[in-house]
Amino acid sequence: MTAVELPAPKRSSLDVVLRARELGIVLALVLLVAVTTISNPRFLSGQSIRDILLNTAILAVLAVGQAVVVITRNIDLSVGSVLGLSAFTVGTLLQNYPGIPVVFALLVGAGVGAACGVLNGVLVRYGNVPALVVTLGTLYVIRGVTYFWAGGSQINADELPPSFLNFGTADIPWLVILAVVVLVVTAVVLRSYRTGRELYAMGSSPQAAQLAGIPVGRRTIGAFVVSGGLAGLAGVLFAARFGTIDAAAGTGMELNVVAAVVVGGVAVFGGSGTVWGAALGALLLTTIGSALAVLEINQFWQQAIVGGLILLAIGADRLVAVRVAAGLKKRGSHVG
Amino acid sequence: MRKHLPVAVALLALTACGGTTKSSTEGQNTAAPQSTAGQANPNAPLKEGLKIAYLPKQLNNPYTDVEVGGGKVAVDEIKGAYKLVGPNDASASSQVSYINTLIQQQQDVIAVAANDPNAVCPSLNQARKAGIKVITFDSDASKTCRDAFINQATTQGIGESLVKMASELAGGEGEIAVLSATPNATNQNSWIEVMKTELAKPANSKLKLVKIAYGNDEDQKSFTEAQGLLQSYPNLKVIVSPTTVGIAAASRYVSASSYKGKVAITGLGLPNQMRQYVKDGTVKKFALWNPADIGYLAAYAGAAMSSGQITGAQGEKFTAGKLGEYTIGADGEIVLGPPTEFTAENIDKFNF
Amino acid sequence: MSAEQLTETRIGRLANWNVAIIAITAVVLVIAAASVNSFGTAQNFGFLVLDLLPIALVALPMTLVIVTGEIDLSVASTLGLSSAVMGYLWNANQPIETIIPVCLLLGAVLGAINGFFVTVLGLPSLAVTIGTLALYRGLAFVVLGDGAVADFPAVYTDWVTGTIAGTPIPNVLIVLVVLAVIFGVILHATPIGRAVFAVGASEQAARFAGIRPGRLKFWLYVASGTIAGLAGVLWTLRYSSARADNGAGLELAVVAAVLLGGVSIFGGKGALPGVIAGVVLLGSLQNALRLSDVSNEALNVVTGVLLIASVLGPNLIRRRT
Amino acid sequence: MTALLRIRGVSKSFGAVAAVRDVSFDLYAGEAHALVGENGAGKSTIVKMLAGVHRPDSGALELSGTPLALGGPADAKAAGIAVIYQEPTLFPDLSVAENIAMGRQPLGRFNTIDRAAMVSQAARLFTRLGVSIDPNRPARGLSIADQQLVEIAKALSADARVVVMDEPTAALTGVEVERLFAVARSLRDGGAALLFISHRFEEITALCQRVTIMRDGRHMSTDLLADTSVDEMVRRMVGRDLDALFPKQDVVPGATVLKIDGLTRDPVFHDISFEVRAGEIVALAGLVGSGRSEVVQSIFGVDPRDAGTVEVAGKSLKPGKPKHAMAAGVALVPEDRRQQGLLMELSIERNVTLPRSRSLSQLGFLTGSRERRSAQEWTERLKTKYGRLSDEVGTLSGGNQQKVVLAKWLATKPKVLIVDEPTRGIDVGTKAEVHRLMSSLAAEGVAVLMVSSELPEVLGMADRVLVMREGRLVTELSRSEATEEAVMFAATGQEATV
Repeated sequence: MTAVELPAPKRSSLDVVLRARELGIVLALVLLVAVTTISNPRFLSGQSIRDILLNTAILAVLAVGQAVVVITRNIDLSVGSVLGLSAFTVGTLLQNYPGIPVVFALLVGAGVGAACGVLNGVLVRYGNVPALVVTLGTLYVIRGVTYFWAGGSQINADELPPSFLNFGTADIPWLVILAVVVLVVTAVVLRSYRTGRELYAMGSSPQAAQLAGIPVGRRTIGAFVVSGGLAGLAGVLFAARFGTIDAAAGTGMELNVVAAVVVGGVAVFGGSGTVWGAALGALLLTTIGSALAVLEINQFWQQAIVGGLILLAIGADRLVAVRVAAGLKKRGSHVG
Repeated sequence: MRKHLPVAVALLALTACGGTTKSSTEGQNTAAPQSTAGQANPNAPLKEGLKIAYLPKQLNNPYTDVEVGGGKVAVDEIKGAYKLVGPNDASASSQVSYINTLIQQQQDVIAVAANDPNAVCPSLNQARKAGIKVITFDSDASKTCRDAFINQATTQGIGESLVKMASELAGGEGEIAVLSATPNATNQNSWIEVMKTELAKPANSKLKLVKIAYGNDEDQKSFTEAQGLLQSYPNLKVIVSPTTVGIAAASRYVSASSYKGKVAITGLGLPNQMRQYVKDGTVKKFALWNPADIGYLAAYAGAAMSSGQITGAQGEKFTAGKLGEYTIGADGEIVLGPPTEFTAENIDKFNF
Repeated sequence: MSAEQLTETRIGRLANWNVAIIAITAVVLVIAAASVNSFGTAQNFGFLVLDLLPIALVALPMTLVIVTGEIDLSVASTLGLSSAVMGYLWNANQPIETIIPVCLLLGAVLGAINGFFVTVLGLPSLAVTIGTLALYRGLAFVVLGDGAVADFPAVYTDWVTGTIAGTPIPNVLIVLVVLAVIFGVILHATPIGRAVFAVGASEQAARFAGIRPGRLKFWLYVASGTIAGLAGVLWTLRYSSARADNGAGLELAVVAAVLLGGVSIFGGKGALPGVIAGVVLLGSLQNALRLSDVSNEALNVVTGVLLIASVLGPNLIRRRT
Repeated sequence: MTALLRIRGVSKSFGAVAAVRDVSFDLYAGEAHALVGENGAGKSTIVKMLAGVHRPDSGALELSGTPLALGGPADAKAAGIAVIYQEPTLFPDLSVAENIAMGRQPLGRFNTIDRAAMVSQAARLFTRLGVSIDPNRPARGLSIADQQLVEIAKALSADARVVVMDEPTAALTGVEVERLFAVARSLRDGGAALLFISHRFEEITALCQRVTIMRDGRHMSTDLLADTSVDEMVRRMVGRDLDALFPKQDVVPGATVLKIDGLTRDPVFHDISFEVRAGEIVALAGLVGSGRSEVVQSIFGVDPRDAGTVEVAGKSLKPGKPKHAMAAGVALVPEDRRQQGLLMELSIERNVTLPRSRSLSQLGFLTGSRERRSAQEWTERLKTKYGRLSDEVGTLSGGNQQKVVLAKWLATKPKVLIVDEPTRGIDVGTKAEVHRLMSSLAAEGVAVLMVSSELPEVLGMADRVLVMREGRLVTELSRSEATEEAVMFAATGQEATV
């Protein structure tokens, strides 16, 4: 083997790749906003930006939770149903006790979601059932439970306390602030805490994680609890934002969430990607939706574009990975 | 299994030339069972114990709840057995399964609001073959597969009323947009057609319909669509939403946005849902018939037909409890009556 | 293939769940027929078959795809796009005899696109088919918008909803049975089927035995797309209504039915009779519950619980022994 | 001197197979202890017990005189036991620095990970090891040797009191081995107890003070290295004479059956040319990673080739088409039984008949009965022990699994049989059976190409030995020329380090 001495680069090659990945989404986003704004300057108006951010907030919170699970090489398809259950729980609670402070509502929602997360996590971990199957099952079960409970009833905006609705629609965009807080906290934990790094390790190589003494079981359940809890939180945000809650709230949302995560560069087989990417993915998808309406492109294209984006994202990721792998192989490292 | 080689499957025979096309079959598909061939006997008594089932577009819709609520009142009045079934999504295919179930359960009357005028047809005709009377309400199915249609108001009347309200709110000129339900909702489209005709008249020449958006009768979608309309059309003066879900979502969006006071919302809505927005000034006026009366009338029409009082032919008359006497119009249509306009002054008188 | 035959060939542990699900299905059918009014009628049988037809059809190739360790979540969207194109062409005054093959071909092409991404580019099928799920459904809306196309020729729609003359057997049941036999024979009694199981058990070991996993999977995706295209045609004719949203969400029911039928999501294990039993179980439960005026919601819960139990149960039993 | 770690009468069974039976020995601080035994002797099971992966069925571990119950790998780590596995267990997506520090990352403010410290820690470790691996690069794409070094850095960073090395040198070059030994010595002299597993006696004598020998899961002996000899160790390991083990019959070679010319696959191997004649057993020797397995996989067609030709009985094989090779009469018993040779979850029957599913079919259909009969016949011929043909092949012992793989390929009636590590991880008895089988196949006129890392096997079985080094064929030795030293010399490119 030929000995090549390379000066250690300052910036980690790993980080560069990841940065480039997120930069790609940012570029796409900038391009999209630029094109749309040229055709209709009001797209960049305060109200419009506000609307996009408010709509992104809910999807972003879900995407952050999903990213945590996907990083561990699992998936949580039940988030849409969890969102519905949480929204209806909180809605019913507020309907009956309008005096409840918003913070308490948020906690209740997150708690409901976390309980669902425990269920998912325990089944995945101790039942040894693949996450796809478990969460597909709980997608049905949790939705069914919500329908049972809600029946045909709908909670309308006028039945909810104004303080709560204000939380969703006030001048201060609480939803966005909350989403950003969730994002930053999760990002920091994932990047700079041992627990976070263990999640990446588990996703990168489950066997090695086991051998490295990482408490894989606890972390798996933990990841599902985070995903569930955030889905529950998103349910409260949903209730505050839309004011109308029925048993169908959040139906089909799981697809958008997974799309946001995948577009955001989180590998479906775990171990890589960041919640920043996932949140950017959510922002991009939401912005596309708004831009299409503004550009007067038939809104039917939206779904097709989302699908195309997913394929593009995973295809590009694969190409980059192949390139990087080839590059790294060539950089044989040790001295003869 | 060893000796059973796969059998060659002829999927569907391909004719060598000149296949079956839409134009070649035009008019062939209208054959419908004439289940109402019998003679009407106006004096026949209303049967008791009739099994009357309601199949709305979807459950969990407040408007629907009010409609079928009226139906239940009527069914109780005539001592029938009331039943409510329906899908959780407004899809045609799931309605078909429910119709099939109702056939199996041998109902006497099915009152249905069709999600797709054609998709439910074969099943409804099967029901009619089985002797079940089919009354459509709210959203009609094809004429060939139901016995009567309870029309909430004449299409013409609603279309005119929508344009009139929009014109008043816009001050006679400016851009208006429509936020509808789904693009294939029969009732929505016929109202919009009338609106277009009305807008073409010289009196309304300064009103410009810039866009028809579709919120699919989903709260969140309608909300987002309202947002999109206001972004795309800065000079928009009025959003007309002839659907209860759409008008509520649009009002909620506008009431909490910077557009409040600048853009007017009107259309067809439920007083209970709209009260808040009427009181906070987002909405000046909107209209609706009483949805409970639709369900109520459907029960009486179904019962009358099942009892042999009417067959669905034009000109037949029957009495619908507290609503009084109705006459069947052309194509089996029964018109409920004119819509009511709701404003801040009168809204507290209504509770539905 | 009968249950006895399966136990006879003893496909390991798998046979147990396979037999169990068939037994459960039989028990449910008997109980439903005995206790639910008009469940056992000929007409209801027809409705039942029509209701479960699309799920059953799509589940056939899906079984093979999942046995190879992959998944195809785009089937319901393929069905929708096939239906939308069918409506579009019908509106464009094309003869239905041309439209139907075109829709099947379209399904094959859509399947080939999935196959290309999965086998040639080597991308994870879960992500690929979630992407095409959105893409194909989106294209369906682009083709047909939110509208519906009706008035398909009565000869065809009547055939789909009709029964074999003089019997209560629905015409479409023939299509289903023929295809089920074909797929069953392919999976359980041909070298292709052996290769399917081998690839699912270990792709690498299969390659070392001279099998080309990529090519095999590619053609399975084509098959999956074609059958989904056919399901789109039959769906359209049954409801006499071509719509872009036809079959939305069906993929989850199909995957649930396949897993319920004892197919391992990791590949390598499964049998077609079990899958058919899974489809029939879900369909008849839904039908019977509806006839008993139990809400749809109950079915959601039952489906979800059954799905998890179908994997959890054997796991727990294995752990104990 | 008191023992740092005592292994006291541990046993472990997997199903019906007893992997380790009542084994006891002690590790001392400041001492390197060799654990030797044939493949399948139970060494890896001992390693996994120390790693906390397996819990002994009976017996116990003691650390510094106190009982040590390892509930999992985390406990072993906490107890100061570091394990370096044969196959490195890194996280491919994480950086090298992070791989080293996982679970022990240096913390800064608010208990966040101090990345700079983590990277410089890794850099220091690499300096100590004398290698330059960029601590920031991802572990994905590292060569096996580099991965091994990262593993060692991991153990160093943990300041482990007990370091277990499971064949760490298998894939290393001489220079790398030297460096590793320097590190190991400094660890040992720093007071750590080393458990060193290797097949290379010269390495053992260079590093270790004490040696424990295992055979068939049992403890044979523990001695000071000074009190024993290599001959004695081999005798205890094998338990019988070498000649009895490798009964190659003398056969007069026939016509050339397999002809390889200029076979190249960048960057794995280059310009490989050789022939195998009917009745011959040709061994392909060399270190792990020298490209032997890749060559035979390329011949068979599961791997592509960039240049060169492969001819079987005069017919040229298309590249990348195993089916074509199979049709021409080539069979490959691959290196990795669990991943490549068998479908562990499928039945014995399916495994045996898989390559022949087409020829066993009638009119394209398989009914099962012909497959069953054929599987029955071939498993019986190879004296395979199993419960039922429908049992999962994964439930069989290693030796019987290997017999299933052999049955699977012998049933194809090959002209060329390629076997890659045919006796890895199987018991001694089966090993002899496999050798006898190969010998009799050669006698029947089959051309046999064997890849093996076990020198005695190579020397005992082969008519000719081809030696590969770093992707090239460096020498060819006849049976009489082939000695352990000659092969090792050619494989490493230098005199053995004794």
